[in-house]
Amino acid sequence: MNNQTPGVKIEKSTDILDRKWIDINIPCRAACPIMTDVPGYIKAISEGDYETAYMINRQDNVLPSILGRICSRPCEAACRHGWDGLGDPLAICFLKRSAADFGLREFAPVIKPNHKKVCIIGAGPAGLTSANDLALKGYDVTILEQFEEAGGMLRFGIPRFRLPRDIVENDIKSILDLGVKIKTNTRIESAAFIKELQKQNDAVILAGGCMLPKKLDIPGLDSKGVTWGLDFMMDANRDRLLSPMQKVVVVGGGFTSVDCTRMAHRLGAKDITLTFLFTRDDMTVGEHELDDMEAEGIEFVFLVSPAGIESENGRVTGVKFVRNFIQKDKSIKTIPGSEFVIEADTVVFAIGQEEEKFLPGEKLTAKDNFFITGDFRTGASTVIQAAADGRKIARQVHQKLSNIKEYQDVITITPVKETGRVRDYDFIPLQPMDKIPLTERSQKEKEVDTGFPREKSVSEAKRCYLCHFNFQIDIDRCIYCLACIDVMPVDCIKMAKDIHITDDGNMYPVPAENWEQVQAIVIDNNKCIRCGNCVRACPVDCISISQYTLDIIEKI
Amino acid sequence: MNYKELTVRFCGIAGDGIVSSSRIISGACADAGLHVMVNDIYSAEIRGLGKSTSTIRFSGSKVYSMGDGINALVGLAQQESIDEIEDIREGGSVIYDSSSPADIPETESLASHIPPEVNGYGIPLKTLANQASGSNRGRNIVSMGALCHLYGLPKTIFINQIEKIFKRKGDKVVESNLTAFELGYEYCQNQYPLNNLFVMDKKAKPLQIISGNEAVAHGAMDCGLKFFAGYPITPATKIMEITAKELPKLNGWTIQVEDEIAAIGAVLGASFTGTRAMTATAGPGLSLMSELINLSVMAEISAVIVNVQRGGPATGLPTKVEQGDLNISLYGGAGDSPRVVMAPTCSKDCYTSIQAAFDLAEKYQTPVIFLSDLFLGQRLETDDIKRNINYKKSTRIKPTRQQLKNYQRYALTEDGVSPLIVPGEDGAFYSITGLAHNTAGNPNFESEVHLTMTQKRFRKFKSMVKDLPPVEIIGDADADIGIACWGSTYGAIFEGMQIARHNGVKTKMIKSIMIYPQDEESFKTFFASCKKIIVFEMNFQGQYAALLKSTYNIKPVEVHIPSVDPVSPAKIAAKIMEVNHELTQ
Amino acid sequence: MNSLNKRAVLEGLERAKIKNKSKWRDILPTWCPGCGHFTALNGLYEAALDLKIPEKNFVVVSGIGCSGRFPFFIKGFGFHALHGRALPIATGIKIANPELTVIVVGGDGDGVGIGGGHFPHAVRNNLDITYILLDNSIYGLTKGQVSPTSPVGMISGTTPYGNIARPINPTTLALAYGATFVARVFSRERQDVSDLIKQALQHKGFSLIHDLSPCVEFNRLITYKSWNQVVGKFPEDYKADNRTLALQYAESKEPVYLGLFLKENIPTFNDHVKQIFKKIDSTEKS
Amino acid sequence: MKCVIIGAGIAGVTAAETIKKINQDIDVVLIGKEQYLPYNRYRLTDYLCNVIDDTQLYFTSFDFFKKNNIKYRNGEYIKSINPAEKTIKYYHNEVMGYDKLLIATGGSQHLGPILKPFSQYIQSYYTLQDILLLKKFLPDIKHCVVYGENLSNLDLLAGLCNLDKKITYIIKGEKARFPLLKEEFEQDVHYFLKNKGIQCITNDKLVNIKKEKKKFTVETLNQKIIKTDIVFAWDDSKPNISLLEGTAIHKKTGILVNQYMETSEQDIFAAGDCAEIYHPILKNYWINFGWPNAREQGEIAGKNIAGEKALYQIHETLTFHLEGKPIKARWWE
Repeated sequence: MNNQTPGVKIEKSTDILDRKWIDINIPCRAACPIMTDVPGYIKAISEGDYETAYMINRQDNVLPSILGRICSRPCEAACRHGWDGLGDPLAICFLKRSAADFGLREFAPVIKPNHKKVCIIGAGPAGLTSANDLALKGYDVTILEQFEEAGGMLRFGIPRFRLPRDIVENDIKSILDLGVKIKTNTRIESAAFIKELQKQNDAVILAGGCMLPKKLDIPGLDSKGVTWGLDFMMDANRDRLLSPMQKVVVVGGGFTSVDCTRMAHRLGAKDITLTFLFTRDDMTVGEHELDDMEAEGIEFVFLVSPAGIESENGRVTGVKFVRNFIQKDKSIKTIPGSEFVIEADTVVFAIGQEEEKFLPGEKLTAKDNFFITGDFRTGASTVIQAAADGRKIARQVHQKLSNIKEYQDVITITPVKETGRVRDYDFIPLQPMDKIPLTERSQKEKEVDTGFPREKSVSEAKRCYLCHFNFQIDIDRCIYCLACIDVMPVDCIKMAKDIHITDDGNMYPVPAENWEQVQAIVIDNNKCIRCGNCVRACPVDCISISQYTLDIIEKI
Repeated sequence: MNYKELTVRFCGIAGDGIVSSSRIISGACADAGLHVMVNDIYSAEIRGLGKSTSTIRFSGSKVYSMGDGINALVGLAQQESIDEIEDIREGGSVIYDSSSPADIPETESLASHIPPEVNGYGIPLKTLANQASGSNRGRNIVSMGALCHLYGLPKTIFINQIEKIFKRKGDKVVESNLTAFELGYEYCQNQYPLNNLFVMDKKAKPLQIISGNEAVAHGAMDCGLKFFAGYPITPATKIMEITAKELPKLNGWTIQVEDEIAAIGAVLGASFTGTRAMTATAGPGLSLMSELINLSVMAEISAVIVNVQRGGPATGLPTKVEQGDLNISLYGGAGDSPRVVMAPTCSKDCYTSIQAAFDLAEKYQTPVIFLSDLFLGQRLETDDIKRNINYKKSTRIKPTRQQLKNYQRYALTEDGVSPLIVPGEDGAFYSITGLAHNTAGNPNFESEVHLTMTQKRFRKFKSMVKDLPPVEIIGDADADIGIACWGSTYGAIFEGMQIARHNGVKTKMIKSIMIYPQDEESFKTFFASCKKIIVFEMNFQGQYAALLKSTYNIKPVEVHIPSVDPVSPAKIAAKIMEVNHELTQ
Repeated sequence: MNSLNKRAVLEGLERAKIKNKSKWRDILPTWCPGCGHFTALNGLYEAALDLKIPEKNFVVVSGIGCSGRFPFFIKGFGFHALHGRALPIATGIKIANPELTVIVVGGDGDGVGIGGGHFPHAVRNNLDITYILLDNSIYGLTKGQVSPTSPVGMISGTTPYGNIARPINPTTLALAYGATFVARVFSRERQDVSDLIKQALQHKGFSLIHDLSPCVEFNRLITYKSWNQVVGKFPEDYKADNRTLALQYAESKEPVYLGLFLKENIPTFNDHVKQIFKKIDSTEKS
Repeated sequence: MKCVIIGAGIAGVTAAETIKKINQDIDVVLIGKEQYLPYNRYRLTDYLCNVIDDTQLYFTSFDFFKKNNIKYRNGEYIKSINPAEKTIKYYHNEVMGYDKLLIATGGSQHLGPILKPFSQYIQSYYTLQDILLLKKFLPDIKHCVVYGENLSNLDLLAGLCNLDKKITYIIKGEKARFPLLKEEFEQDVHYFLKNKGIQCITNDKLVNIKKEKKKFTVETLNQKIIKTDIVFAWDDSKPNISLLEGTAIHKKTGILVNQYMETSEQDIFAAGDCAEIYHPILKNYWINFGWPNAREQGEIAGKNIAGEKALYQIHETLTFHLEGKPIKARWWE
């Protein structure tokens, strides 16, 4: 940080308490499967330093421009700004996109080759992340891809109006630039092929993804006009001709089903209905996407189960549904006699995907230097989870091939003087994302979200509580003068009689009931808005701000 | 002529040995079993032209005041003594220095002013003194020898007294003084016939002689005084001098501090620790102290403040008497600040009532202002004081174990007195403050709390009544004229009443050492039984009368005597007769 | 500026818990947040707890002013007296009961203003009391008027054209009066304050702690910052045993020295009293 | 027993009254978000047009609460519910315990994703507060834009017409689709709109609002630009159920209740516009909007709370007055 005093002591800590501090006090980072340093890059954006912001992202989650658009945003759900009474969570994902929009630059670290070869099967998010991480360690990485282009679900599963293709190209290119080789149109057909790969390489990683739609068993599935979510998207994305549609019913409450409805809108359908077993609250999709759907005129029908396909002459005419009743244990039960029909000429079942069961022969394991990663290992998940798994497996590969004893979490604690945040930032409203007008939403290619302009992204970044700054009072120096409590913007500093440590390592002050009990003045980092008022007010300089960053080092 | 009572006055300028003469005579008389009262009046200056007189009245029976007039004047300073001649009664005598003076005009010579009805005795005091000691000092002793002969006093008691007093100065001094005495005696013996004879009872037992200040000091020490802080001020210094000498012997201490503020401060500090502490001062000092007396009222700290009154206001008359400090003692404080005010009437009172003062102060956690005055404090008096060592009737009330659990320094009680522990004692702690506070002693400015606490402080003064020294009714119970007075004027008024009675006018008097609070019932009964009430006091305003008027709704005849000399019993009697005349008309 | 990790905070708390066990009375100090007096309050407490002075023997006397509220915040006996009159009262307390640990707390107005006349005599008597003079160079409780230690030129409510009178230096005064323990501390340094107060409490005789305790509300001239710029430490070889040298250091404006200026050991008032008692006892016996 | 009722609309007040009628010993606390006494929401337009005065607006009085010993806490609202501890938390963080809880928070106008960003430019028309404000500045207003298909919208249109305002009405479909019975809609409403001279823009949507000085510029999907003095707009009416966040109480659009008006949590009931119930005839979940329905649901809930079992039978009740003519709502076609 540029406001860091020269000559300050930077501490490296492996203390479990500090590690837990990060998990608890930086909820966004903890929620992120790949542990992106969210406050780090948001701080950089708030200072207008998009390049730093991009680099932080590039290092942590490999695909910043892509994830800046289509990430499932577990971070935003965890964001402290969205906690009770604190307003809306930060638009973290869109800020990531801003970092990529304005800070994109060549990522060309010096790589020392170690002359070990790794082959990765599948060029989806997991495979690409593994490839990136291993390439950076000096491995010679080759990716095999069954389709004509790399990207997997990124390219074929997600519609262009959400994720333009040049963005995908760019992020993939950034990985290939590290020396990763890719062989497209190469599909694993036999066990022998894998044996061969194992011979040629020091390790093989299977990142095959979940490319098969889950199917269900109701009558009439063979009618014309009934299709599966992933097939529908693949066809649409690969510009294969689809039959014209007017009334579309999509069954399912996940990302794919939402994409299908919106894609149907762009393909000219008029009446589009999304049906789901449960309620709106139970959908995994973010609120902003539901809003987009609503704006595009898509209707919702909740608490219904498909019961059959109505067809005429082999062509679908409607879907028969039955209404559901939620039981106390949150499971659902159909209500007898509540059947009804929704008219449709196209029915899309988007109820999940599963991995292809094509691994022949005996089960290969890490012992054989054979690793599995991504959705193929975990089942269908999100891009960020797949990338995280890719990274995890890459580490395992590296550990095995380079005899790493263990990975250790090291927390760098850097003292800083100012956070640069002020109380006024709390009153900046959530910056809404600009979207293209409804009239233009019939274009399949046109990205709906137009991205934050610079000033908007800076404003939004300013809202961030910068949870990675740890405010602590040195009890040995504190004179209990309450100056900090006097200037605190919210109820963030407590006169404490004790500090309670929960099982998960969270520390919080136990407020003293009266002055007699006061043992310490303690800053509640859960409530701290990092404005630094207390630091400035403290007459004896006993309040320290330190920036917590997490690194993982290899122990040989 | 035979005398049963004599009043002798020595007059001189400072340094003439006036005081020592009077001490010798009074001591001698007391040893001989005579009742003595000595009053010194001297100027504020140490040496130089300041005039000082010492009057000794002695009698075979009890003396209550300095009486009216003198029998003999010893004029050690010519010019200064002239004024004193008018006090000499018919047939009295003047002893003056007949040594050849340098150049002294007639108007300044004492002899020329002696009226026909007074006998003048010229004695070469200076010459004889030089003869005896080789210096002018000792003229007082020479004149004493002369006096001894002139009134036929027994020589031995004086010789014994001179030996006793000068013993510590060495044999030589004793000898030269004895010589001077003898020379004066002999000169007179040779020169003048024995015209007068003082008749005395040779079997009388020796009497104790004590001044009011001494009585206060000893009374206080005898009832447990352990700490005295003070600042020298006439006429209270003597008290401090005594305690300074005596307290260390009792494991106590006297400290002379930088001013009266510090004095009362230190007293409050000491009292805070549970020590019986006292200070003594005069009017100007009391003015300085009033702030901290207020604090002691508010914080409820015991303290005894002796005020030996002198003429005021401001520096006023440092060496003259006046009863002018009653108002400041009663009312001299910001806000409603009640305090106990006591006024002793004689040395015996001084001894006993200072002990009563401590009892009240300690038990009721309040300041007590003890109003002595210059006359009472300095006059020597024979009295039969029964020594009362370790007289501790009441002490501070300790909290019970139950009360200690949630100790409240200013707990509300029925009598207004909160149980008290002091620093160094286990169980609880507290802070005291001059700020308005709640029962715990913490500052509190709510009007309700303030009212409650003020009521509590005043309640003490109601519950105190049962512990007050009793009121005395003196004189004829059937008299129509009732008299009220306070402090040292009591003696003169008592004698005045006797004179009036002699002249056929019966009176009665209410004698109360307590000024505030008073046993109001007794006062009310007394005033109700009187047709006419006279209030005598030595100030211009009638401060006591004002108090009585406002408290008892009476309309007394107020007699204000803003005189700087002791009150004359004859004048008191005259006033009584006047009132009686009005009453009988 | 050091960073603090969580463990350091916890350890600090443990230390605080040991130190602060039964720390203060259940009355929240009435001072403005940030007031330097808090340091003195803490320092006094830490020192008292370190020295294991029992609460029953702990007496704090104060005058009027912001410092005057001290007695209400400590666990011990307190005497909130009148303006400037704390020293005489402490004198009485200490003479009457030498077993007590007597601490006088006063401000600059209290100590060298209205109570200035008592100061030399308290020093002169050399009673074993500790005087903590909290110097903020302003009359805070009356909302900002010049005090005896305010600099020349200071604009205040009562000196709208600037203060003409020159400031008093309490440290110098105490040295000149002959105090046997003189130290100057700065409220910013809690550890130093407690250390020196501890030393002062241990010292036999009158000890002065001159605490530069900025007023955060009314004094815009003399602040934590302004003091922080001028304060300095004694040279390492400084031995606090030379009054003349101490006076030189005390007068220094640049830097304003912090620490122990002088420490002398001479018999205290109570020592003398004890000796006199002994003497009287022996003469009475003989 | 302590019963807490959140929402002082007709459902809440009726429930409170019912409980007290059955059992005087039950403590009833009624919490209302608005500052006023409970009032007739459906008569607000009458009030705006000065057809009635404010005394006719209120359906309760302070005497009513006093007499029935109902504790009425107005101007306060609930932030969250903790069914496990049986407590509710006020916005000011006060925590209150309950034995039975009735949620009758009603519904309110809701803006969809498109209109949400412009909420500050849109005049809401729902509470007495809105009406009182409107009363102040309505005389200066000449032209109004109204958007949204809702019964209270129709009400508003009627009111504005009576006040001789020029109105532009933007309709999503080809015709205004008020949820009324078809034939009456055809005959009365259409006739009404036409006769009143309301300019109707059909097959269009409101997509943008800009503010210039005191005037608003409204943009539609078909890029029509209208200048106006005031914009009334909403997409639909939605139950106020934000207080349920963090609880496991089942909800769809509204709070799911059974025919006893019980929610999925023990001792928590819901009634009125915030409650959603499965209707076997409709074969659907349904929020039974409207004043008489709310009153009936409040009564049923009150009975159940007080211990009398009462079953809610869904039937068609809502009638709507337009120009003095009763029109039936199209709830159960």
